[in-house]
Amino acid sequence: MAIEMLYFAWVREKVGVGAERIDPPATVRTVADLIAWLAARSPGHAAAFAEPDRIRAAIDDRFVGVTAVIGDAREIALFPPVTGG
Amino acid sequence: MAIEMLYFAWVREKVGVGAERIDPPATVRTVADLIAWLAARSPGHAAAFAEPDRIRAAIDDRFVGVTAVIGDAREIALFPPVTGG
Amino acid sequence: MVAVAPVIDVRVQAEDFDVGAEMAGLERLGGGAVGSFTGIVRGGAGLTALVLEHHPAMTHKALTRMAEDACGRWPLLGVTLIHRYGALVPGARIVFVGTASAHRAAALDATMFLIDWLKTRAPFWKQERFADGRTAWVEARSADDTAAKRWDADKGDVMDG
Amino acid sequence: MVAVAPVIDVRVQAEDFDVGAEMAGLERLGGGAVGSFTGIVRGGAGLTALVLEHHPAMTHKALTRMAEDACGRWPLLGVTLIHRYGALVPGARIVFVGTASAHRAAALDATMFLIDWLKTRAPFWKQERFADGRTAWVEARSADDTAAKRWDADKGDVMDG
Repeated sequence: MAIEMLYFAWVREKVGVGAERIDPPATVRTVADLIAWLAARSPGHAAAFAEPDRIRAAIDDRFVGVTAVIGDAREIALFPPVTGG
Repeated sequence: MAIEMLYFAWVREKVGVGAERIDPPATVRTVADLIAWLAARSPGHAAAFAEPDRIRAAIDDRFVGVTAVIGDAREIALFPPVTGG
Repeated sequence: MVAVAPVIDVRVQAEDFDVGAEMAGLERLGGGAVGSFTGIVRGGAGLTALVLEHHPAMTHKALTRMAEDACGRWPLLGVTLIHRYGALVPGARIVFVGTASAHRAAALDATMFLIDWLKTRAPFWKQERFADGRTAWVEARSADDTAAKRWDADKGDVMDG
Repeated sequence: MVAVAPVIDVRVQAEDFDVGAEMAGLERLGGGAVGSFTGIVRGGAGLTALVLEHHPAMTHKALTRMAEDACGRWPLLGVTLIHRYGALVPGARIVFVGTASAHRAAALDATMFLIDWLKTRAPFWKQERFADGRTAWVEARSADDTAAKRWDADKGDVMDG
């Protein structure tokens, strides 16, 4: 099932787009799996996801850990640790 | 030596004036002595100083404890615990 | 006296806001105690702008949840959270946290809690732009995580953003 | 960068003040973090006014000492303390504490410290006036003393007012 990916801050800059639609295989179960799978899509993706420890995620507008199962997520956002306030 | 007394809040109301000049005898050494001495001046003073534990003091615009020595104070204020803010 | 639900006002916006008007709204809630925090872009080192990016679909919800969480922890009559995005020059306001309560400690503790959480749990990212053309993404600070974790004692289900 | 003495602004006055203008002054000090507390007269129980009496010769000095003490405890760029006296109706502002710092915790902790100390160490007394003509002096609260004593750890020479 297609997932809408959103990228923010330097993740967005390195990937080169702020959003894209993807359709990962069933073997991609968790956010960590997804990050590893995305890293193989392009040199930009590889640069963005070279250090998975620096990536945070939200599924359908809720923060999740990288062990979270993607399930039937419609939208997943990947980004650096937040720096608001 | 004459001392300018200042009274505030219900101490002022019970004494009946906000300020008065007094000339206590040399036996009045501390603020506690002064409170006891003042209590004998009038029924209003007696009412104001009936409960010395409820009286706070400042000498020459500085808060002091009741054991403070009056020394050459020019102005002494007596009042209830403060309730500002 | 009837218990009234706290007034939660969350805004995510590009434009500036009027601190006096925000404070006046909180004062009118009648609690007697209003606390606030305002964050402003600090200049220096050739900084020309701080550019704030955010996750638009998520931001308002995340801030509303924070405000609701604060209302669950302290007896608040109102919470106002305003966070700007876009390019902000030195001296510009970034964020406003305002709280109203009948208790001064509740108002100020909730203000501290909310700004700590905004720093670590609101989906915003800051990029610095300098006079020489350089840009740099602001790194998350471990001190901010430490500050935010103070509030976690009774919560097991929160995640760092 | 040169270290600058903190800007201390203390006012004891009958008239109201403009919270937005006070905050703007603190924002302009450039620290990036501004904290505030505003105390407002709470209505109810037939209260028509709160009358604040003070020790005029002493008040400004006492508040200035508090502001200086806060500047010794936290890295502040500015402190604004405004305390009104006279008859204040429900909804009226009584007191404003504003702080500016480069550190949000310093700004908010100093704000809490100052309001705790204003409650227990500033020479003000509040009398309540009610619709039925009754008046009552507000009693000092032991909770306020307890709150203020939190800040005493490193100070042996202070007195409760």
